[in-house]
Amino acid sequence: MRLSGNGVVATREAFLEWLSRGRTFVTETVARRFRLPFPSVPTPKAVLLPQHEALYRFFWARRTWNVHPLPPEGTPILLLAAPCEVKAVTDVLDAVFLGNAPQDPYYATRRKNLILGALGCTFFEATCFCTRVGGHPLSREGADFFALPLSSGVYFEGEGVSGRPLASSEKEELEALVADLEKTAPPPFPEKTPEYLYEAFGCDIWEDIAWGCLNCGACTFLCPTCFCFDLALEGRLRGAMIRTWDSCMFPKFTLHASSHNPRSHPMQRVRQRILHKFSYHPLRKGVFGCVGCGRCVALCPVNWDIREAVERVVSCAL
Amino acid sequence: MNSPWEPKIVAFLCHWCSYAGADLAGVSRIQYPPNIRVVRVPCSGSVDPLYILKALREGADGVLVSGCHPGDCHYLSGNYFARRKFLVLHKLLDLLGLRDRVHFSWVSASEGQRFADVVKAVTEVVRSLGPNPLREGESTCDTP
Amino acid sequence: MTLHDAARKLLEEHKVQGVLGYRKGSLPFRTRPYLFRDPCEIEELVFNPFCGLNLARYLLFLPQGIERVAIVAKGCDGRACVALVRENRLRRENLLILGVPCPGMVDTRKLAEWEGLKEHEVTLRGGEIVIRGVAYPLASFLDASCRRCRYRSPLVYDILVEGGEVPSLPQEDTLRELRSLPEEKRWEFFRKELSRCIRCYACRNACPMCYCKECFAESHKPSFLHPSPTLRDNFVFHIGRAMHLAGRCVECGACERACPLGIPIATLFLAVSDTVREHFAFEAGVDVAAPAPFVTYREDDPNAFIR
Amino acid sequence: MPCEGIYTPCLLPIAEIVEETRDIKTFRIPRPEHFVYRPGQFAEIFVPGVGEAPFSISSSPTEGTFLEFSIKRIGSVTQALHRLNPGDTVGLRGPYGNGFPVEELLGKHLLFVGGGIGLAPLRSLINYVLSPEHRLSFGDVFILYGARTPQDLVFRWELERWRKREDLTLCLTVDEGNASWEGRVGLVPNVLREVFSFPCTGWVSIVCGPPIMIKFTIKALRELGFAPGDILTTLEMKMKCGLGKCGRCNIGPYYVCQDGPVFSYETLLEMPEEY
Repeated sequence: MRLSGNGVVATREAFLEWLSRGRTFVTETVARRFRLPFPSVPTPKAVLLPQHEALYRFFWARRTWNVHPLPPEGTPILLLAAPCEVKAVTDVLDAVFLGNAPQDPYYATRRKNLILGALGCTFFEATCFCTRVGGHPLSREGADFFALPLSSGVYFEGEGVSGRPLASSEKEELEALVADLEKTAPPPFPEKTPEYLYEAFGCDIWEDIAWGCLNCGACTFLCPTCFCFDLALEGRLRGAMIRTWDSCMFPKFTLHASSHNPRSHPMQRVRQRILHKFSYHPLRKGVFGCVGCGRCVALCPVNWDIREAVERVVSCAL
Repeated sequence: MNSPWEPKIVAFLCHWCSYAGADLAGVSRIQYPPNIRVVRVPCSGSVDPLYILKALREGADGVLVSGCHPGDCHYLSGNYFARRKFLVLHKLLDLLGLRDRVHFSWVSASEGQRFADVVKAVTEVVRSLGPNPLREGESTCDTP
Repeated sequence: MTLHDAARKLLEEHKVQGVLGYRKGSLPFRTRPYLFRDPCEIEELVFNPFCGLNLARYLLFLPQGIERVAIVAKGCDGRACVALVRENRLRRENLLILGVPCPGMVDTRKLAEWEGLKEHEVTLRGGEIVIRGVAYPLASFLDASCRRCRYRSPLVYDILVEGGEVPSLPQEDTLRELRSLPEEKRWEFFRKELSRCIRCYACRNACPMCYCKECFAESHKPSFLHPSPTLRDNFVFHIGRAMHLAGRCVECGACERACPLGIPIATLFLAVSDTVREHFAFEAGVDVAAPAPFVTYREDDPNAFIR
Repeated sequence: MPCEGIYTPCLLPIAEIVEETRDIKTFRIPRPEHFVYRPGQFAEIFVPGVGEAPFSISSSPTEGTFLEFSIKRIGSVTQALHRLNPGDTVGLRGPYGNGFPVEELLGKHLLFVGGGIGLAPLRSLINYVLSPEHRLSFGDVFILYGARTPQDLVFRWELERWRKREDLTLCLTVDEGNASWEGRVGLVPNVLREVFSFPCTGWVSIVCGPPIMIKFTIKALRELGFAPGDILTTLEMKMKCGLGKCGRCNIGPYYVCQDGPVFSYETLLEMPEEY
């Protein structure tokens, strides 16, 4: 869904005033592009699935073990994110934590308390590739409201901010922006990409593709869709079960107690990351597990570029 | 529950000297603060800096590592090697602003009084520093 | 001989099966590691002030079939090679060090202020960096590890490439400012920085000297820390790693450049290297024959810090 | 203790511990009322202060009010479990996984091939099939079970019970016999070729054991004429949540904890080989 054009134009002050009414955060991407006076979080994931969270406590008392579940907590939060980051929540995280019975109560509570706004993008950064994976810089799909800075104010779709109808010059500005984005949009990956990649599992180019990757967790931890987590106990006589992010890049991710490791080689782990996002997840849920925000490309210590990797594998399969 | 805060100090004592020194302090009825929790190690050279870090991580307010005097090591040179490691750790913790959390000493088996004095001094220093700053934000594991 | 000629010649004459070098990245001001195996590819080999990664890291992760490899080495990459040979990770005869004098590596984060900056808009001129026609002192754009670098060209090399211009920059004591702060302020600084760490292990994995099969940070038996990035776990990870790198850190700063959050983590390792240099007169990767500082001792080592 | 939240285990006392072999013990714990399971499913067992790990349930739901887990001492959690005594507390979460497709097996002849501790999940289904209320719904039952040595055979009392029944064939084999061993000696796949001499129409084979045994047993079964869809096996994968959320048991488009652990060889064939 693209923007409908049925929104209103509010002044920047009115928009900011409305945002300031609640506990408002912006994602780092939004913070970098638009200087807004709100604290930033890395991605919506950091709000919905914190990196460190205690699920239950256990302790030894009165000569017996006790377990106390820690109830889910969530305070209302308003988060302004880029459209791709909104898509990461609605397409990927929601599907895993809510669409897959049983629902995760911790995620569900926080999600219920989250007002997620999309702030449209007016240009593609060098790392952006949302249009390659089915997204759009002006998409308001899944967001509770949509905003876009215009030269004369802020274009707003949704409830809460009052403004005036679009003037014809603003309509033209919007149309010009859409046309401009259309021209510069990176073209989508082939429709059958998940199938091609699945076929290419045994291809011999993986070694070459994975070479250079340090196998660190920077890409997965800073990714808005990577949801894999670890449950690790803290403490011995009293402590808690802690949920913390984990990464398929780490050798211990799949290490069995028997010391068998199905993905012991760095190449296998890189392959798992690409295939999980671009093949396994789409085959299971019908949407890419990547939203094209480009954070992994921008933050990779060795400039390992997932776009090139997918292109190479697709061309290998073809 | 609301008893005043008392520092907890983990002491790694070498089996041949400092542990025997602590023993002597005990049998000689020399009083020293009950704040230390002793871990007996074969030699101060066997104390990996990670043990010290782990003790701080687990909530110790201070750490004391004690071994034989230079030249007196039961294994001839263990404490000389230890001294090099400890110097680096000491300087690094100094940079971090945590210098006085971790103390090193040489105490021989015959120095019961000296052991008590060292523990007294270390306890006083750590007490003046207050609780371990690494424990901030720690709520899940401490209170049942 | 220029870098390209030397590299091409080595491949053409089958002196090595591969040349470990840098290639242009997919983003402006980024380079990426690449193993050149075909002489025709050598055109793509680059060396510029954005080659901050330490290539020696890849010497231990070469694809099969590569027996002898050439490495494009700045001073610090060269030191890492020596250190790895010293630790018996590599055989010197399987390694051909292609030394390049290093102008210092520009901290790309400092270029973010100029929006939409293109690569051709930045040039180096002597000790200056020229951005969109305006000259700035180069030193203020360099990483801390480069500002204090003692060995810009490799000390040990097989071929030293000609022509690279090495600006003579003064060696700065980048830790002086921090050291002059009072104790509480220093802890305040480290508490803040260590709390930011998300423990992605990019610093460790980018480090040429961190090659343990099982890192203490991920060990379960014994377990030294929890995988969650709390202050105390981050403290054990970084200080523990600094202790493991004492006398081994080659002061390249690759860890700090790798950090996706820009935590000045190299500070710890540089401080440890200073201690080792000052008190044990040892520098990692400088002398293949010198004994490591922690397998030897002197009876008159500093003792004043011990009660 | 009530079980709240999907990640919180409920605490239960261990009722009984049976020492099966020198490194395998069977733990019997009371079955909480809400814990309704199918053969082949697994549960997460929590040892306070140590950790949590997934184990397949080796008892059959037809057996009443207890659950049994047969556990080999391998990692930190299993080591801690082996140190526990009857009356000690463990936590339980589950049941998880798909279990064996019992409805699809109705009326079929069943060939069970187990190796080592791999008999545990099979035992759940075997006892389900052998229970008086279900026995008539299934055809012939053939059990081939192998272990490294006679001392490594698990469920010895159970094997004795099965041997006495006339409505099944039990064949035991060991890789390395000893003086008192009167059964067969040989690797499971080889013995399978020798003893299973019937036409395989109407038979379904259920295989569980160490990966290498599974691999060669499947090869032998294919030679005997079993279609890939008629071979069932259970996969092992590192797991944490058991709920298809934590992501680590992902193989291809499947999550072993939700879509498995029971897979047909047909499905396995199209899966990336990373298990």
